[in-house]
Amino acid sequence: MTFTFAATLAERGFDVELTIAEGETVALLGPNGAGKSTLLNLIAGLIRPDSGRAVLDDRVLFDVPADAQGARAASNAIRSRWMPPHARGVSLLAQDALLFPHLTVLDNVAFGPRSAGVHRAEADARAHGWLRRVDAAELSARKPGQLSGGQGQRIAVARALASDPGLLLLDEPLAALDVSVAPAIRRMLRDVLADRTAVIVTHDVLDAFTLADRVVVLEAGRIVDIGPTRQVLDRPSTQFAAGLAALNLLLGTASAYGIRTDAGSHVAVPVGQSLPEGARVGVAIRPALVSVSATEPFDPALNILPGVIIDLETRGDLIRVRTDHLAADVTPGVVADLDLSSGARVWLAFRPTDAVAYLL
Amino acid sequence: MTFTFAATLAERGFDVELTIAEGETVALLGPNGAGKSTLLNLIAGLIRPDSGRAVLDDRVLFDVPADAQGARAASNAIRSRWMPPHARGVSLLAQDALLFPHLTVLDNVAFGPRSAGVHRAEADARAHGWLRRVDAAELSARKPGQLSGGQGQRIAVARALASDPGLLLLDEPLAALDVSVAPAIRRMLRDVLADRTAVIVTHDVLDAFTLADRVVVLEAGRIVDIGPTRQVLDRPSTQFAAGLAALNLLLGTASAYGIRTDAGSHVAVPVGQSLPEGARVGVAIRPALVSVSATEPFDPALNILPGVIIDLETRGDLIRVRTDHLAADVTPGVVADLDLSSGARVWLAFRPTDAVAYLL
Amino acid sequence: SSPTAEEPGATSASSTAASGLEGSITVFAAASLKSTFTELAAEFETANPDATIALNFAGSSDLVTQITEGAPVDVFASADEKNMAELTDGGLVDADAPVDFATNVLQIAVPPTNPAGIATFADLAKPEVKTVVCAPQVPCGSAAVTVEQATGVTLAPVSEESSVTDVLGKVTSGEADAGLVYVTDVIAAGDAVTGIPFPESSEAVNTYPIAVVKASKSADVAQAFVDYVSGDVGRYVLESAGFGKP
Amino acid sequence: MPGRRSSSYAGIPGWVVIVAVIGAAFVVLPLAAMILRVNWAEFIPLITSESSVAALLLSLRTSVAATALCIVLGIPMAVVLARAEFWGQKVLRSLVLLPLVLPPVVGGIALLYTFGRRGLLGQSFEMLGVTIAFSTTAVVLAQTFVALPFLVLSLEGALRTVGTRYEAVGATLGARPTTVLRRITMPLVLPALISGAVLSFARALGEFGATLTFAGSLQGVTRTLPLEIYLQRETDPDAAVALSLVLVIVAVVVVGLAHQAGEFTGFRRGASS
Amino acid sequence: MPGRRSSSYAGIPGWVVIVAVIGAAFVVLPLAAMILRVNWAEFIPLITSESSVAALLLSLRTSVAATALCIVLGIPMAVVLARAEFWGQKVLRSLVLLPLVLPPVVGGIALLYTFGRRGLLGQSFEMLGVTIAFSTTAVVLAQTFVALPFLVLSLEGALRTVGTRYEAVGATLGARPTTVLRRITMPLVLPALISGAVLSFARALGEFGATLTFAGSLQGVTRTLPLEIYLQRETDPDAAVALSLVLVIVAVVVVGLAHQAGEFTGFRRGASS
Ligand SMILES: Nc1ncnc2c1ncn2[C@@H]1O[C@H](COP(=O)(O)OP(=O)(O)OP(=O)(O)O)[C@@H](O)[C@H]1O
Ligand SMILES: Nc1ncnc2c1ncn2[C@@H]1O[C@H](COP(=O)(O)OP(=O)(O)OP(=O)(O)O)[C@@H](O)[C@H]1O
Ligand SMILES: [Mg+2]
Ligand SMILES: [Mg+2]
Repeated sequence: MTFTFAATLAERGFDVELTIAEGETVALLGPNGAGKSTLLNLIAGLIRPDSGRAVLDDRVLFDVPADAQGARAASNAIRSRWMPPHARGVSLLAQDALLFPHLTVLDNVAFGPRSAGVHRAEADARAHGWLRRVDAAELSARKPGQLSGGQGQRIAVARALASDPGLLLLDEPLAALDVSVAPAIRRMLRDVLADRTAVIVTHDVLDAFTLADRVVVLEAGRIVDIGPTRQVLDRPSTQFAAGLAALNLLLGTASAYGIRTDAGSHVAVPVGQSLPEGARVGVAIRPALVSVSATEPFDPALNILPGVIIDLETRGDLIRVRTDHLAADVTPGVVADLDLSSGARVWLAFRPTDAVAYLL
Repeated sequence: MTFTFAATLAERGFDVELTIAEGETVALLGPNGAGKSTLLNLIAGLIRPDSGRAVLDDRVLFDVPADAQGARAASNAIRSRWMPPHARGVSLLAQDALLFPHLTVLDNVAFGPRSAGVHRAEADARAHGWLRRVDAAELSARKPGQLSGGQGQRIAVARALASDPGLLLLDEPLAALDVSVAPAIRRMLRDVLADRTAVIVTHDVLDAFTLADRVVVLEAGRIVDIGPTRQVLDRPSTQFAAGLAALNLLLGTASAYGIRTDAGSHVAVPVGQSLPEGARVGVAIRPALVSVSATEPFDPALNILPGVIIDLETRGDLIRVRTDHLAADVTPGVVADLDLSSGARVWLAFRPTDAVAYLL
Repeated sequence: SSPTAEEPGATSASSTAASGLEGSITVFAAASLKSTFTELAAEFETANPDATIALNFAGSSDLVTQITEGAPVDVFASADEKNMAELTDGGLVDADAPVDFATNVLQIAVPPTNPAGIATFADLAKPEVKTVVCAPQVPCGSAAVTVEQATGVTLAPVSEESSVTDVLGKVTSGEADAGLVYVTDVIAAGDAVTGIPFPESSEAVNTYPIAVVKASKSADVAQAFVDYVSGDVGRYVLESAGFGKP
Repeated sequence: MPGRRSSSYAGIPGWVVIVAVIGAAFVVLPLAAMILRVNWAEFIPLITSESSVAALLLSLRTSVAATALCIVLGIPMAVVLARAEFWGQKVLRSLVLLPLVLPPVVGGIALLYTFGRRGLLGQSFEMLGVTIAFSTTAVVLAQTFVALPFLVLSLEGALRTVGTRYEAVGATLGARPTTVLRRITMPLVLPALISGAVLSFARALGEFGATLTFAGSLQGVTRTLPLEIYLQRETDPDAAVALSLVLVIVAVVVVGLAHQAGEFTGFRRGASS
Repeated sequence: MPGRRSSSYAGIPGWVVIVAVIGAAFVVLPLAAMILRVNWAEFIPLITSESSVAALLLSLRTSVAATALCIVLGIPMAVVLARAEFWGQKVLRSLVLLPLVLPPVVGGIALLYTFGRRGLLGQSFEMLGVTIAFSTTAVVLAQTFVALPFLVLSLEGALRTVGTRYEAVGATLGARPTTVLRRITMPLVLPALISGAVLSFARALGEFGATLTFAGSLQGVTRTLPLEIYLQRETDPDAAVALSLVLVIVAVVVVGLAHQAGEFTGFRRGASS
């Protein structure tokens, strides 16, 4: 199931081109309002693009020439094609669970198979199987109105999977799940998605790592980064991707002695790394490898940058100190010793060898 | 605003008693279907308990004697009291955003103030302020139908806060938010909740650490753990809480030589820790401090437990190896060297000094 | 509709104007009297400038119900004696007050083309003829029954309508081949139907009584109107609409 | 999701209850006044008379048939009006209201002009040997004509209110439009469909003017209960009122049963969704 | 949330369109047949005659008043029926349907029994010096009586369909029941309220039997257009049909305007929620 897609939607500033190989799972990342749901809805056929074309295998899902709207009025020369949602072989798990309120949980899950013409008994059996896989077998006789938020989300996942589509679209499938079931369902999804063409929207980098072969980062309706999961997340090219991967990212230009960041600082990079002078580069550093001090340390072996603390965030037994440039994970002891608090000026230091520099 | 609450609801197997001090923020944790939303809805007055009583400051929110339903028919001697939702001074951000579809974003947020009798201009000004704080000022003229999932969620947060309630109930307020805004909104919530009585439902331990003074863990409609955030999460008494805190938890009984786990193994605990023999104890170990080997290591200084791998999960540059008992964070190198995969039998080891043992 | 009516109207106007009638009355009249009474009322008002007449038309039995339930009414003109009798029995009208002011007889109405070739009353009983009559409960229906009994012809109507208008509607639309209605209805329908008189119709003459209602607050005007309708002008206008002498 | 469990939330302002009571009184008092006037001694013989029973049975038969016809024609009309977008849609929607505003008698005349022997379509029917006028079919047609708008309008409103969200989900699960209609759309608007059908049935049951004009009035064939009542009134208004009581009782029973059936499906929209 | 943006999803099966066209034809053809028979030469003088104009104006005035009364009484009734739970609710809901099933003439009699000079309440009114029957007030009451069920039932259905989720949210934000009703419930069911009002208006405009019986037929006071048409038919059925056309046109225009206004609020439920 190779899938190629290109579409624009002016109203939402959306303009994306994308190809997905057979059996590949793509994670779609991006800030709120980036256009992730829009992309899935376009593929599923729930909204029409202003222009664009999508082909799944050999079947044209839609083909709307750029000037079709004008042309349609003028002549029939340029025809736009449109395959209705039910014929696309695309299943969408939407951001809202939207379980059919009048059907039981079992009937909700069996809906897809039955619509495909599977007999009742067989469809129910399949539905039962899926319910077991999302750990919700005991809910099968309930109506959706009697479920908790997370239970409903699980049923919705089962329902989307049960329809056994050629292309599976999942919009934040694990959003409402608790820590005790999320790993099991993530595992189940990994098995299911292994040899399936799928697009999964998520805000959780763990999903991207576990489930996706490739990552697409969307911002303001456009693709800003795309590539194999590890590469995009280990060598992020946007602050958003860096944030997802919980990395500090410094953007800058390669100079003779290292890197000149956009903020104007000089940063030394690991020896041995050679970057063509003048090239755009990114430098990634893990917060755990950044140290904080109240006064400017004097150590020529370190990269030292000033910063203003925005926020202290408790994370288990470490505290993340966020500044305007870098974040650092330090122990509560350090915070207490240095008397760190929001607004304080501090110095952040890291070893050149702990940073990874790369071309953008 | 001291708040005391006790209620039962047989249909959902719900039976909870809870007291919240003035200005305190309580994080409500628990698996899907544990009864978290039920608790909030009971407090807000959207569902009626079978029996129970809740008092906010001096105002009785409800008071339903256990036999009120039978008694109501028989006589009027036992009266149940019921304050309607709008009079309670309690604001609920529900798990569904449920923005009023016919009002603009601004009017949605201004709804609370206006209902409280604030004049239009003033209410709009306040709404604008809240919209700015959730980073959604530019959306103010839109209708909810034109928002993305995360944008809607942010507006819902703003709307709940704008009504300036005596008791604030938030059901997964940060669920649909992306990594680029979540920290800012969490920060904003921390400021807002600082001196406010509030209950916040979350699946994210970070929210509990950042926002809550105290944590309540609910399972199957009952409180299974309650206490200051650090204590509950550093010394978890349930697997659920341990999972949240990303800790391994072994439950067992203190013996003369250490601890006998419920699974039957012996575990040595840090020297100096004395636990009364026969007492129920928990032992918490961080996954990063657990090592994995393919053959049984011989080192009397270590606690060594056998395990079967359930799952390998990539997390940034570590891999979490989950077994039936313990989880361990190891480097990809280790995984490759030992050729670890699901179903393999392995040995897990940790130093007694890395474990924390405590009375339950 | 008849300009010649003005001459007798004028004489009567001069005679009544002297009496200086003053006040407004409400006249309840059977729906079949609509055009005649509208005309008569207008002329009465011309003749008596200080008198005004409000007209209320409906089926006679409707009007009786309304009067029984206390409708403000001064004059009641019924399409049959039975309904008037209900008011006299109920004491709403003095027993000797009603005056018969017109009569009406049945006629066969057929579509202008007369597709069934009707010529006599007996033709109506032919099985292939679709005949419509009034139900026996209403005056035109009881008249039809009377005629049937007198002639020994038994009709098998396709429908027993509840009013003449409905019978006429079936005939004008061509739905029925023939219907039994009043002469006045045939005349009022103009070209839409052709009337076929039949001698047996004299067996069932329908009489229209009119009376002042007891509760009338302008009894003098009311009585004047009753006299006017049953007088020369009334007679003339009614006769031009096809009504017979009482 | 508060609504899901908010079955106990129902904040009704006090003044609303007061006005509602006044409104209910306005409808119920005339009924009470009617009942007070019934001469019960005459009541039983009256309603068990041959003509009354025949009229009642005819009324029930034809009203049920008309309701069925309304459902068959009305559901597609409502779906098209609510879901499709086409030129002239608004005009069409207004036109569908017509039978409501047309005095029933005029509606009957219009039907005569259409299906009558010399009507627009009637002439063709006549050639096929089908005569509609003066038959029970005509009664059903007349009742359907006046009752159809009720079903169409209440269903269309409900279709617009539920929106297309669930239908869209169904389509992405591979359900063809017909399946979506049958398994999602219709169950979702079932309460509205039932009230629409009830409205239609009630209107058909009470239909009088159009039937009289279009179908005539012959005992056992076209004389429905309202026509019988009208005739009764000519001789005895109080008897007519008493007979109307039968109509009222029939309506209340049927309506009650329909709503019972609606709730028996075990699905109450208010509580879920 | 696919529905939110699924304005382009509307899968209508082909057969549905075909049946819908048949249904539409069933309603529209009689109208066409009517128009074909209109004698246009007589039309203008007919409709501009003094009595026709008086009747039309009276009809408009009273129908508007009746619709307003329906809204005032009907909204609370619908809210109580949809939201409250009380003993006898089902019976009450069936009773509200009554005016629909009662032949209008009988309805008129029932109103006379209630508000007539010798009626249940009429006697008390009489003592206060208020006479209702045979006045324009009576026309409005008769129209309200027959039109009220339409508003109540279509609104009640919509209220049940939207559920109480948003109302509950409103309450937790501190809005009193009246505020919730005004700012949340009513805007949410606005489309249904408009169609209910339109239905009521149409029914009031076409009302004939109850008016004739209860209010009488006095030109300029109680003789509405349908009564005028009824009287016309006594003498000239074709003129009656022509006059009905005026009624139809008025109805179509008003209905069109109402739906326009409904859409002008800029809020279309189907697309959002
Ligand atoms: N019906 C609509 N009309 C106009 N604009 C819309 C509509 N729905 C969404 N938008 C806008 O389109 C953009 C993309 O929205 P989309 O729902 O695709 O975002 P998303 O990436 O899914 O975000 P989230 O992570 O919050 O779900 C947003 O700016 C949103 O405000
Ligand atoms: N309307 C209802 N009728 C009956 N049972 C219900 C109803 N709503 C929820 N329940 C059940 O009550 C229990 C508690 O539900 P609740 O929504 O409070 O869970 P929760 O802790 O909020 O879960 P989640 O994290 O999934 O939101 C669940 O087992 C659920 O299935
Ligand atoms: Mg989205
Ligand atoms: Mg919940």
